[in-house]
Amino acid sequence: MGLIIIVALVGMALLAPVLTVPNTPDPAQMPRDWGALNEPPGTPGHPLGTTTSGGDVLYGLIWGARTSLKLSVIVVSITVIIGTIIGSLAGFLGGRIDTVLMRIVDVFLSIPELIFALAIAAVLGPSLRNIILAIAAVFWVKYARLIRGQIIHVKQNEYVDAARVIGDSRLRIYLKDILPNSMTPLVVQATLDMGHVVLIGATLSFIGLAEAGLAEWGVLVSEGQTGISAGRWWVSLFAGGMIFLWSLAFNLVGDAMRDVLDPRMEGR
Amino acid sequence: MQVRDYVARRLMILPLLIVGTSIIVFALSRVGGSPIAIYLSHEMTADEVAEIEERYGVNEPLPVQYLAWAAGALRGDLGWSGVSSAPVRQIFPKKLAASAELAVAAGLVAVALGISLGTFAGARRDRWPDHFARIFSISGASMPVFWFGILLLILFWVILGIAPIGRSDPGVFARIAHPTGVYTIDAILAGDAGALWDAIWHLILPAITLGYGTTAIITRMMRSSLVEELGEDYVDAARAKGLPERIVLRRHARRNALIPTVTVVGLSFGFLLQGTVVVEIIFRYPGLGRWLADAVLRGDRATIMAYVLFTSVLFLLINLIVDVLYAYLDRRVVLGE
Amino acid sequence: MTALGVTSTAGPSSQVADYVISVRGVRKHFPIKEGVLQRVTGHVRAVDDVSFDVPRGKTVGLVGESGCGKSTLGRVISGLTDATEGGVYFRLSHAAKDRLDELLAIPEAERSAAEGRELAEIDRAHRIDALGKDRWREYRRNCQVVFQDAFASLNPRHLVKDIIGRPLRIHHEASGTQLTERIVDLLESVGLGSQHLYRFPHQFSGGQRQRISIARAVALDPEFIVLDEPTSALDVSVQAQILNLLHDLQEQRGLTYLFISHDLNVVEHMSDRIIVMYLGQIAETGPSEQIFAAARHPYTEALLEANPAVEGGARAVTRLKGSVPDPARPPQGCRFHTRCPVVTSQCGWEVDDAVTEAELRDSGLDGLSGVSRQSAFSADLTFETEAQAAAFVAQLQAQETPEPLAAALTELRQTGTDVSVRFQPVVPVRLERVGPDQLSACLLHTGQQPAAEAVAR
Amino acid sequence: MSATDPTSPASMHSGTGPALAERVPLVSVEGLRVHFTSKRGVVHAVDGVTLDIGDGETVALVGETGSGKSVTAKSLLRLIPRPPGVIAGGKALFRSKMPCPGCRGAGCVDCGQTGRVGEPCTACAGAGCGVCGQSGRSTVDLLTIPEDELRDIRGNRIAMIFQDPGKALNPALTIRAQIAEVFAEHRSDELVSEAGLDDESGRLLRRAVRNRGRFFERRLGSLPPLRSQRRRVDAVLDGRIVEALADTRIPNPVKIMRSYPHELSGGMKQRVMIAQALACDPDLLIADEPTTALDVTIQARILDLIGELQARRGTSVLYISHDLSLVRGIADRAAVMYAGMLAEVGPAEQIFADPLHPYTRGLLAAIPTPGMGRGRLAAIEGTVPELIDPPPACRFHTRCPHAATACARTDPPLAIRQPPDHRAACLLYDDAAEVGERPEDMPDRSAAS
Repeated sequence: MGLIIIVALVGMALLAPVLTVPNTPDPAQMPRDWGALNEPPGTPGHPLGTTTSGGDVLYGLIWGARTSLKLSVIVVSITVIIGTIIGSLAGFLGGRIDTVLMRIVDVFLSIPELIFALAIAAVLGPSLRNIILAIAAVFWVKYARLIRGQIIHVKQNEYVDAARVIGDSRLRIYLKDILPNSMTPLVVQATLDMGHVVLIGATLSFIGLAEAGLAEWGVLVSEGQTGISAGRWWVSLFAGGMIFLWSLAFNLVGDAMRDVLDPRMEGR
Repeated sequence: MQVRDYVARRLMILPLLIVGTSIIVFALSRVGGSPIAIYLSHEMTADEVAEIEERYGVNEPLPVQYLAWAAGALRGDLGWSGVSSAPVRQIFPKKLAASAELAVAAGLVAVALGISLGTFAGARRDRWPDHFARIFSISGASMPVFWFGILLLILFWVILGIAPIGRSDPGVFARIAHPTGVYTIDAILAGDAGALWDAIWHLILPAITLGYGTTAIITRMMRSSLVEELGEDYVDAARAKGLPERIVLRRHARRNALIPTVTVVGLSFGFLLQGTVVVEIIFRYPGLGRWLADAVLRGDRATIMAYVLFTSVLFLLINLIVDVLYAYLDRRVVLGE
Repeated sequence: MTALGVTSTAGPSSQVADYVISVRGVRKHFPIKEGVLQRVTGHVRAVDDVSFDVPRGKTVGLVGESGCGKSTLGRVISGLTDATEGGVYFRLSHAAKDRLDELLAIPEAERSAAEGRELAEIDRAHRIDALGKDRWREYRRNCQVVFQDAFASLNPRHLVKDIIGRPLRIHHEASGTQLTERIVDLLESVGLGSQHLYRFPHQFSGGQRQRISIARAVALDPEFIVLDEPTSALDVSVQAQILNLLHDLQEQRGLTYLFISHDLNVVEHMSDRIIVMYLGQIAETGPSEQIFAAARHPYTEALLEANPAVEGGARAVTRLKGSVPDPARPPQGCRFHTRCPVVTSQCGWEVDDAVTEAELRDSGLDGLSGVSRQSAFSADLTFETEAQAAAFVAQLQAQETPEPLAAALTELRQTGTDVSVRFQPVVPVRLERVGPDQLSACLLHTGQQPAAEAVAR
Repeated sequence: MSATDPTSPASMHSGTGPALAERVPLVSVEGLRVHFTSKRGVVHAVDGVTLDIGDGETVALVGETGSGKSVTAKSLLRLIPRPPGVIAGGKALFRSKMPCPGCRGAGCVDCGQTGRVGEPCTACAGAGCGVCGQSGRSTVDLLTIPEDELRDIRGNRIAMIFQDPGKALNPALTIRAQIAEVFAEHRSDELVSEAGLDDESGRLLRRAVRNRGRFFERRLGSLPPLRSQRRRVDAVLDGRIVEALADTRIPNPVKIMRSYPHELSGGMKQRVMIAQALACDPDLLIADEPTTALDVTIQARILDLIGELQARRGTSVLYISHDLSLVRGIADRAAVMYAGMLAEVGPAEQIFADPLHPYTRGLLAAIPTPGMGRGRLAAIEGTVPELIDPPPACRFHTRCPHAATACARTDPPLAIRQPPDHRAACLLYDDAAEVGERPEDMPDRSAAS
């Protein structure tokens, strides 16, 4: 179920240039049709209607998927890599390095994530790139902590002792025994975050931290919001629905993965 | 470790964390542009700019600037709020009262609803209440808060035309005094039932919007920890004593399942805080969140810094309380790193 | 394979190695951290001054209840944990062992420079935590471990082929098709076959997993294997299969075993010598038939009596009371004295015992508000009321108080709300020879007279 | 059932009429089947177990991991998790006892000093009828009675102790609270009357004591008039709890009562479990590997304790264990389970001295014993078969040294091989004709003597 939605949405993102005529010069910007403002769905040429500034909703939704894919893939891959490196250093080496790194992590975790990302993005100025930077700056901490905990846990397994007994080196034990066995919850978390990142990104752009007119779902919801009192519900509804679908799909898959991979659930 | 030692240790680390957080906040104000940009304009001469720089001390070395700022923050001087055209310390309490009212209302409902729904679902594992709770919690976790708010608005305001916007009816607002700034409490103090109803009426939709995600998280946690506890031997032992299922659930399983849920309740406070930003935008609710959103759009760094600093310290304190509570509740827990 | 084994063991230190492992004065203390600053406030003395030898080709059994330190000792010997004090020596000859004991018997302060150098030399050649890189590698090849939980000791993400092939690859013993052949040989030697090469550990039963662990342990043709409760997690019928396998491998390859277990029957079946541990120390050691036929230490006797046997016979009447004391504060004198059925007044009674005794009664310790302790044998207790202090004294003077405890009390005096408790100081008992090749640490049969020397402490 | 079906195993015990009612077993398990659904098919965890437990008797149910011994025990109290477990068939008849009318529970000649006698059947007042299977004793089928009747039996007439006392005690409740539950659930009337309270105010209190109170009732209980009475009940309850703990030789029960499980040692926790189980003087104690998690010296004392308390109270014990060597010392009768079925049942001494089933023989030979010296043990080769939809066959034939063609296709009956009641399920002792096999396919008897 979740997987089907993911395939559909990602397919839509990848095929965006085929499904629509890309806007020039920047296809990530919605094309403006100044002759058709606030058109309801079903208008010829604008099957899902237009925004207050004449943006085509369908184009926004399709290219918004591309934006979301870009956002989530970049943020998740950067944060997983940084988090794994820092968490490994702390968990595997332990001692003072661990204490210092974990205090830094604690400081980062003491600021609620959306507010932190919001503040960073605000300081950097409104753009998608800055949103990506801001979310990445906040998210790596979670992975660092997760990986560290996992490594400390996995390190106690007897197969690590067994590898020491046959005389393997510390680095190889880390690479062959500890890290691979620590990754499962990280993979689950990364999957969940593919959805979560888009949710936060959309919130930031909803508040107004993306470029105006960007083909992005949060921007669309924000643009549509002003027309709600006038009964123009479609822009916000469709765009918000896409965010919901995207995030729901990754949550479903992440949850299913957790159930399958969680050793505690074995035999239940 | 004893619970007492653990608490003492946490209290010792707390100032460290607060200082760390304040450094981050300070760093934020110095990244990507001058902190005084909001006071400058194109017409100013270099001398005028230099004078402003001098006045705000921005040509000093960064550590000195930090110390000056931190000392000010300790005294309660959080700078000048550009968006409100007033000192931050003056505006802050009013906004805080508004947001606190909203967040507490949402939080209470979320905790009560989440725990009961989670218990109900966990006790009926793999039957329809469980499936319902799963759909409820997964969609709650995936729901963009702003979209959910808009959906409610479309339904209750646009279609049914019954939901209010803002924080209170202007007439009612003028009728009573507002000593606390928390309108429900103000209404009770004034003994005005109409005003109380008005305050609650304006709270309902924003609180539901804000609380949904949190309810979903608590439901999910409660459900899974209850399922886990129900698989423990002591639950079978309780059944083997002849206790009715209701008491096995209430006295044994739920009590232990609540322990891990406590941590989530603490964390979810962060969700509530950050959720106020969008909820207040959508419902035109004049609280901290909307203030922050305005500040963000206008590049008003003093306001942003004050807000981030305040929420982080609050968040730290709440998590401290939760951890201590957890340590106290869970007698099995091995305290320490 | 055997040929390879010979070349690998042919180092200068192995020519006359009569003892594969010699443990000398090993202690392993784990710090207990407490308080706000996590200061070290005490130590759990998991292993506390243990010495013994493991002769080549023999099996030494290490037996004791949970928490006696047997597994920690196994980890120290296999080099997985560093000892806090003392040393583990690898491949000593008779002569070297005797010389080492002579040198170690000299207190460090009185050692001459030459003796110190000689000791350092032995350390460099034999002591596992002082070995050079090559020697250490050789030790690593020759000392292997089989763990209790075969599931936890096999990496769940590795194929059987990789698990068993790993030691061979690390030590550059084989590669390519030759490696696969070696692995198949090993699998066959533990009763599995080439059909199992490409499977994951979770696809096997408990017994088969333990076979895989054993195959990995013998892959490098080691001299010595630490078997840490290898069959505790297995059912009886499978346990017998594994014990037989271990037995066969020992005969084929001339292995030396250290067999750690809590199961007396299994240890007796497997071992030439048995070491009985209690609270981090050796209570008794000797040839296994002798331990079973003529145990001398009361703890060994109690263990044997509690040991259920299929072979019928009346069940013993004497039972140990209480449970194992906290290893962070082991009892004075003989560590077993708190539970010993034949305890005397000389065995190490101390203030803690008096307090524990009173605690067992319904109101013996009510109102205890302060303790000022001069030594383990002497303290003043303060109670809230005089009546409570009197109750404490009365409890200790009551009939139920064990007679040896009462007899060991040199002073029990109440002044107001204070009670001063004094016992005669006693030193720990030592292992003494009680028969040919049998050592036991008990006052009763060794005739140690501790009272006089104790004053010096 | 005994009168109508003379081949039923229970008939050996039950005699023929009410006159022999005292010899009727306390529990008769007949053809118990418990299945678990799994992705790969239905697992026949227990596949037709028939077993009697007599009054005051200790029966040991022995088997290796996965043999179904724990499932058998748990299904007697219907503690099998459902789903995935399901009780697929069979009966578990339970004939509860009551205080001896002759001595009011003090112990006399009539009741053999145990103070308890069988409860007469309510339908026929002990004359013997269809309801009680002609036994004359009140009989219920534990597998089918309504949930609330079963609850009256659980903890009261049948109690259970678990393998790991660390897990079977609720970590969040004090020892007092956990033992109090048993008394409150089953002895609330006694508690209220012992506290000297009349029926009127007692009714509400009883509900409060049993935790049945609605919200407002609970508030009411904390108000002055009821509060003092409640305190009196609590004092009586405390007395009972201390007594129960003291019975298990726990030193300083008052202090133990106030502690939490994690503050006690393993042996102490198991004593608490025993105190809790025996609190209501049950007729049957199910002990599911009660000493497996404990050290030998502690184990020995726990076994002594169970034995002693059992002898004093005339309780029957169903002792589940994987350890044959343990069983010999404590059990009157032993039942050996293999792969969901009983392989052999009989007097414990006889099973150890003269085991009949090849599996029992193999097990006994596989245990190293003092004095047997070094060398190889007689291990049973191979592994336990899968229990997913098993075909009719001896479950042990894949590992049996005597296995013959017939063993792979015929289910051997659990018949008496050595009178009076030593049974074994093995074709070695059957006539080819009786089981419908050709003689040449039967296992070779001469090899097995």
